[in-house]
Amino acid sequence: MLLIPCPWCGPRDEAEFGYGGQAHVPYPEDPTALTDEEWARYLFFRNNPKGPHPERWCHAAGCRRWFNAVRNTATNEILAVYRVGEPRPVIV
Amino acid sequence: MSPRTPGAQLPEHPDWLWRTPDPRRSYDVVIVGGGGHGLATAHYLARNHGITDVAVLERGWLAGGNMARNTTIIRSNYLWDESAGIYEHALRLWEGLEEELDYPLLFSQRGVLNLAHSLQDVRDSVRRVEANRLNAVDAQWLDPRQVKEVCPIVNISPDARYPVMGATYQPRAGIAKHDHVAWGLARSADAAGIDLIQNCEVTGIDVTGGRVTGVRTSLGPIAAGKVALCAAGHSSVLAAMAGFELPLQSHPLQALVSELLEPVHPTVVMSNAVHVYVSQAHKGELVMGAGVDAYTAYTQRGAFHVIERQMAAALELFPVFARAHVLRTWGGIVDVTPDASPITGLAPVDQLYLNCGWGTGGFKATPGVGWVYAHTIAHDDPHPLARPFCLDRFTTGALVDEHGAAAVAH
Amino acid sequence: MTPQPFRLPDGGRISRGAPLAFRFDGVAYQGYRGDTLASALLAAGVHQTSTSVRLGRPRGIFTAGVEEPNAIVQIEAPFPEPMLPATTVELYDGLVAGGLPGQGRLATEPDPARYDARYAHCDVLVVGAGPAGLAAAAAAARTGARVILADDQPEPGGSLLGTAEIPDWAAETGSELDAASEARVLRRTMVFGYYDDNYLLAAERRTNHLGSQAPSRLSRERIWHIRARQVVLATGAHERSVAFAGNDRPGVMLAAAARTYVNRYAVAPGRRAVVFTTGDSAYCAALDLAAAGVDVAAVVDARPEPGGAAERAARAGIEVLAGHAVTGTSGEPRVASVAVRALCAAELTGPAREFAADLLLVSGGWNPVAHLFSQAGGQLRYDAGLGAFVPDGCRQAVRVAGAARGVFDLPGCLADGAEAGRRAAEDAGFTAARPLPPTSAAGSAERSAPSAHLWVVPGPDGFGTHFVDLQRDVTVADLARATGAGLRSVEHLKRYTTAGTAHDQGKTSGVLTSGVIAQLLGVEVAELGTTTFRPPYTPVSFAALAGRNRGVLHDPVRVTALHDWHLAHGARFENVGQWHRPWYYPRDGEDMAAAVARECRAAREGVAFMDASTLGKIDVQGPDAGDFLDRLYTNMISTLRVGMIRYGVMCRADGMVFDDGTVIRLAEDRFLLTTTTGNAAAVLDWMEEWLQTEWPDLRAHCTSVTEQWATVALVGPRSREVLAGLAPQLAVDACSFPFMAWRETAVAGIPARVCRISFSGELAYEINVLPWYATALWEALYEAGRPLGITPYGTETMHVLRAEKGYPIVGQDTDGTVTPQDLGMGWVVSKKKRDFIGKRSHLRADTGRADRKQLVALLPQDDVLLPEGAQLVAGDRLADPPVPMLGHITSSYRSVALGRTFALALVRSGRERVGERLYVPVGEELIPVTVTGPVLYDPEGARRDG
Amino acid sequence: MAEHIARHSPLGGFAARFAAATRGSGGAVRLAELPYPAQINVRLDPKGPAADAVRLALGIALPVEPNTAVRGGGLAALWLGPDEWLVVGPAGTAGDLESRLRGAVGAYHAAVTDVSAQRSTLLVSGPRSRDLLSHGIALDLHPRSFGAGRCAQTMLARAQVILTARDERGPGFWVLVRSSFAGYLAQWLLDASSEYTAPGYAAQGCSASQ
Ligand SMILES: Cc1cc2nc3c(=O)[nH]c(=O)nc-3n(C[C@H](O)[C@H](O)[C@H](O)COP(=O)(O)OP(=O)(O)OC[C@H]3O[C@@H](n4cnc5c(N)ncnc54)[C@H](O)[C@@H]3O)c2cc1C
Ligand SMILES: NC(=O)c1ccc[n+]([C@@H]2O[C@H](COP(=O)([O-])OP(=O)(O)OC[C@H]3O[C@@H](n4cnc5c(N)ncnc54)[C@H](O)[C@@H]3O)[C@@H](O)[C@H]2O)c1
Ligand SMILES: Cc1cc2nc3c(=O)[nH]c(=O)nc-3n(C[C@H](O)[C@H](O)[C@H](O)COP(=O)(O)O)c2cc1C
Ligand SMILES: [Zn+2]
Repeated sequence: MLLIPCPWCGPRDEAEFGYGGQAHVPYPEDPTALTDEEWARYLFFRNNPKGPHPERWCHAAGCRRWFNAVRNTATNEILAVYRVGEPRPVIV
Repeated sequence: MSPRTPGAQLPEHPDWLWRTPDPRRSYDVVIVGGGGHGLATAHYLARNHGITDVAVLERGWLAGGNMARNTTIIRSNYLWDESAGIYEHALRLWEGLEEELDYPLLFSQRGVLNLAHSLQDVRDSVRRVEANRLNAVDAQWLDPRQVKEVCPIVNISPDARYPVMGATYQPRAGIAKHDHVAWGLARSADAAGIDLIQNCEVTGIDVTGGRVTGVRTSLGPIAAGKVALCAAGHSSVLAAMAGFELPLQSHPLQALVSELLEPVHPTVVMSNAVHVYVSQAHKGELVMGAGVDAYTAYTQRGAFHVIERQMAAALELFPVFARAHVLRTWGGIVDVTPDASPITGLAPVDQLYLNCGWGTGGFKATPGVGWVYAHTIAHDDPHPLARPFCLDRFTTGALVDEHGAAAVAH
Repeated sequence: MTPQPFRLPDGGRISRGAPLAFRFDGVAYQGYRGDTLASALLAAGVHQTSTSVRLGRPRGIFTAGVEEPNAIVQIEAPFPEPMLPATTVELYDGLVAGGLPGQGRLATEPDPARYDARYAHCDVLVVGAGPAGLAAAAAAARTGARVILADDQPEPGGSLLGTAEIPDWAAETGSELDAASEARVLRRTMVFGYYDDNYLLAAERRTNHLGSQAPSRLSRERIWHIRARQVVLATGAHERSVAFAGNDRPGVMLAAAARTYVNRYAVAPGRRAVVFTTGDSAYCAALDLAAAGVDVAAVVDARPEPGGAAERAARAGIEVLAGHAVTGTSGEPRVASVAVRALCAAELTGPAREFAADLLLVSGGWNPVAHLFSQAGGQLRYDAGLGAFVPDGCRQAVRVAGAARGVFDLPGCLADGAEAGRRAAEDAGFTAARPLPPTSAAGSAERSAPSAHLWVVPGPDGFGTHFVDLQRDVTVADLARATGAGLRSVEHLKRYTTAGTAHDQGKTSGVLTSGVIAQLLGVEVAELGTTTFRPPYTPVSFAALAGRNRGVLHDPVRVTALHDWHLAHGARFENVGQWHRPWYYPRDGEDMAAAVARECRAAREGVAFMDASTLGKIDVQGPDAGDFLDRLYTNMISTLRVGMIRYGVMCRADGMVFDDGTVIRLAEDRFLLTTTTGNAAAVLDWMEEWLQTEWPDLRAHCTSVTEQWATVALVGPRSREVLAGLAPQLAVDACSFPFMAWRETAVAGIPARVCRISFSGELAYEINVLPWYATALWEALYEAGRPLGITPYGTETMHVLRAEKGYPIVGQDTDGTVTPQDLGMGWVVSKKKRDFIGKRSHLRADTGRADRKQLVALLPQDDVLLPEGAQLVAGDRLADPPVPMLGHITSSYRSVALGRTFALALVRSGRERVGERLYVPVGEELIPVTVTGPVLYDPEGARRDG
Repeated sequence: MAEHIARHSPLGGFAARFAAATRGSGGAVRLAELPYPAQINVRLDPKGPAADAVRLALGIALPVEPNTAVRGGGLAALWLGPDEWLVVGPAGTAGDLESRLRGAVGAYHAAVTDVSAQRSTLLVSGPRSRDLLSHGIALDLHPRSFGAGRCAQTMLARAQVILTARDERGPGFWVLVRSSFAGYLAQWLLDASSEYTAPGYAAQGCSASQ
């Protein structure tokens, strides 16, 4: 049970959160302008790194806010959390 | 002196399994990943295609990934024709595999029940049964009373929170002993002259002019005419080495066993709605699994609340399990695709081949995958059964969506 | 009742005033409160508890704790429980148990006990209440930190409980912690899992030791979910054995265990003992046994030069054989004699000596209990000096203290524990203000000699009875066979031989196995490592993990405000998501078909009503609400006029139908949407996700109001009459209150929002009121409609009514692979909007195909009721498999209105096939069906206005 | 408007069992429903003018510190999210409260929604109330971290709840739960409270930990 620091509520149990996958995948400005390949990438292809991964979470059973976290997928260590719209922190 | 318990032991493994060779500088075919799929591919490359200048590179101990961790359910009662095609092919191979490998695989066709708990479950189940029959996959719809006949300990009380409204039943489905399967395939590949190289992690894939030329490993570079990926949960990591991405997410999937118990559970029961699946292995332990942990991870372990939920679900279905004990829990890393169907075929790089995305359900496919993938590698052309499972489908939209109606995908 | 021939006349931590009767393998015995089943059996002279799983060899009590590999028992009464180590079963009156040769047995009756769970938080969690743990907990608690001390024993003291003199401070420290307001001592509580972010799981045995006296309202076991800022693991060490011939006979016992039986339980585990050791600690056992009157024939010490301890033993008159090893045992079934030879550089030399003995104590060294540390992600390191794996680094906030870290002397453990506790508290932000407690129990100045690391004693003939894993019956010969098969990894050896996979998970055998394998392969133990430590540390019952999430509490049952009425009126219920919804309302003697036919008839010919409160409802407010909804729905929402309602469909980005419902415009900047029952939460989440992550600039807010409104659908040609009677202020004629309009008014005096929506094709209304008044409204409708035969109806009738009109149900007629166009609802997909979610996917090659599956209706020949889910094929004869399938039936009913059966189906190129004949395989038959357009009832829509 | 119409609260049927559990525990825990409080969901930008307008209209500020509640003038404003609050008032005042709030925010972008019936309110108090809730709430309820003035949205067993610490002395909480889950939660609490109503507990020599 991870302890995930919601940027508003502070640390809460993983069970209160929804997972939203890779962060910073904007909805395309004009989907019709995309090729089928580009659209397929938007729909189905998400990074799946072993290591630090910027990803989205929603504090679903709490404040219902979406936010971003950088988590090391090899250790589950959460290296940073930041609010939507804030830049991705540099992790050394 | 009390009598010995029947069943609490397994047949012996053979006296000889495989060599521990040093890697050579070059092979015709390098298979990355020494799990069930990699080993079956090696076995069928040799057996069906006479290709033996092959190395299987395994980062850890042979078949120590998902092959060592799965709940061993084998069935072929998938909804879509494409899936039924490849899984039924595998099931037919299972039916002859003990003989083919001359190894006791404890392949036990004890049947699999997929329980339905809502009216929609019932519709979906009947749909799958009817599709299976037309695809020559043995399948039946059972009412709750018949479910009870197959598995007397299932709670079919209408007062249950999610009562059992019936089940699909595939009598030819069942379980096999995972390690025996892997080792049988490994022994056969080794005997054919294929090098099984352990503690050899692939750390890079060399691509020149759009064509793969070899791999770099923790034991040094190895040249290869063809490279076949079989890395299950780590497929994305390997694809990244070759410069492309896959529509995969790697999640922990947990399983557990109880202590050894006298036989109580004669079949395999899976339930999508209350989310648990259980069988009793040959030694007597109950083997159970649940759903994937929600987030991606490469940790080979998951969170405990998933297990707690699973236990609550198990007791709804099997009240007699109350005082059984969880002996050991563990996790594997499964690579899940958007449509819950595998990806197998050609990669975007020449002479590189893809077999991944089997997610939570690839053990049952092991011999089928080996057969089909070896063909794909040997002919540089996807086997007909593999064609629907190409990477392209995510672009065209021709998905093989097994989420909706296929019950839990194990 | 049998006497207790091996009970010592005095001493021990048992209550001699509280005798307890129990039965084992059919024989009646007596023990005392404070005994374990194992100690009580030993007191009665019972060593052998069962036979082994594979070889059927007699096996006896081997340890005094959780690490027990042999004495696994089946509890029969008060309630069957499989596979418990007799060494961990606290004795209670009326216990009935038996030895197990391998497989346990489950009860056939439901378990009457309760189980529960608790969450707890602390600054410092200390696991283990031995000297190290007690010192750690006390040091931490004295800083004011919140401390939890968990130990699996009934009382604190740890391994000290097994020694002759237990310092008072053990109990005192326990009481001090009990009394401290911020500390909690959890007794009988096993910490069994250590997960990410210092989340630990523990199982507390609360009433089991009370047997049939256990109060039924208390949970029998409790799972603690502990989130600790800092953790101190003071879990001690397990003694291990040595592989020699016949090391599995009853009467062979770990040395510290024998010592524990003498001191803690006042039981002599035998009359005459030989002690075989590789280190100093077994001498304490030898001396304690001797002091208790056991004849100690010899101490066989593998070390050529044992230290001061040996001198002390010799002074006490015990023969010490330095540089010797035990080479075998004999006796049937119990040890009767022990063979000993000199051992020099791993070779046996010199003549064999035989000692008559009924007890052989073994000490092959100590394995720090590093299980939890390893589970936490900690690394283990092989310490060649200790001959064991010890904790190294860990990412989590954890410290290890005492024997668990390889500190094996008492003063060392106390100091180590106190230091770990203090530093843990400091790291949690507290200051160690008060001085540390004086470390008691002065260490002896005795010259100690380092332990030897002896894994296998050779011979005499082969290694077939040199056991490493007693429970899985794995011998050195088995390991040799596995290495001979080519295996190199401990993981493979484990799986080839099954060593370490039994109930005890190799607690006493794991390191020994690694040591033997290393020797077989000629590699270092360090290089070989261990197999993986996995939760749980000791087995946990399924029921405890399920806690109170069982039966009605398994998953919340959601009900509407009208639930009691439905119950009182005989409704049969259907599970829809977590909701219980009325399915149909059978009257006396009616079956489902009859009830549904009656309900349908009422809706089509008179008036009927249904509780539709479970529909999801979302209030969307803000100047950009219309724009926002335009992006979510496939059709245009922003053009809807205030006072009006529109049906809408949402797709996922992949273009497949996700949900449908109505949108009503409450005000210029305010909409109220409904969603399907099952998707309410998913739709709200979906909307929030887009708003928050993609379009934060849109000024719109969503609020769930699902339970704010009870919704009653009033349906049928005579519904207007009923409504008019109850809503005198409402102009109900079709002109004033047209289809897809809504009005606010009072219905039966209750403020209500009435919508003219129809999901049946009939004149219909949806009346929304606060749920507090739902029953009043419902009863008023029932009363007012009675002269017209108003009939409550359930979900089944609702499904029939809508299917007759060809209205699809998301989740029944769709399965995540269906576009709105496939459903024949191209009209709901806007061509004007630049974009909406899913639009781009409708342009993909596959979604544009003409031969996709499309929703159509089927008219079966001969009025057959087709099974839902049945498949469709082309010819009137089945081809050889695989038979090409054209689609499947999604809905199928007998229709009163149509006077026949019909079905909806998704059929390949379905719309082109209208008029075609297809076939449905049902059992051995092929039922012919005719494909038609999906709207079978009132295709002109004439009935909508009544 | 509908005063003469019979009202039913979702937990009305549990009153007797709550009372019995309260009695049975000898006052260790107290369970009761608080029926029909007015509840208005408010969403606005806390930095914008609407927030000021609400403060003036209510006489209390909407708290900006996460997971806190502000009380005054018979009202409580609970923080639900960075732009979301639940304003709770006495039973029967929902209409008035809603129009006050709507009037206050006027033309500013804000959402004001009456949700009085959306959730039911349970009182869980008494010296063991913290223990009782800790069977199902993962939050740290220790007064150091969840004292007066705190509120949180979280899970209680398998239901989502809004939890508020009461201001009064002595431990006590309000638990707000979606009305459709109220019956489940009531059953759960009654089941869990059996631990605190069991006779002869200490005398049996069980460990003191509850
Ligand atoms: C808990 C659990 C339960 C399951 N239950 C079932 C079930 O009941 N039925 C069923 O059909 N399926 C089940 N599965 C799924 C099934 O186990 C997998 O789909 C299948 O094993 C995957 O194929 P594999 O055997 O080749 O994978 P693996 O055994 O995981 O093989 C992949 C190998 O690649 C190696 N590797 C990775 N990266 C590298 C690298 N860089 N260099 C070298 N080697 C590398 C890995 O170490 C690993 O050994 C389950 C899975 C889990 C985890
Ligand atoms: N070679 C030797 O002479 C030798 C070897 C080992 C230990 N010892 C002696 O043993 C003592 C060691 O003290 P210590 O405090 O380190 O250990 P300990 O063995 O005295 O105490 C450990 C306690 O932790 C409990 N425990 C272990 N795992 C647990 C878990 N997961 N959950 C709950 N409880 C758990 C055990 O039941 C035990 O009560 C010292 O007195 C030392 O001298 C001596
Ligand atoms: C079908 C099956 C049965 C198993 N039975 C046992 C068992 O009886 N005892 C045991 O200790 N482990 C058993 N295991 C679990 C393995 O010990 C081990 O946990 C698993 O292979 C994962 O490896 P790891 O825990 O070493 O990472 C079983 C695993 C599987 C897949
Ligand atoms: Zn939050």
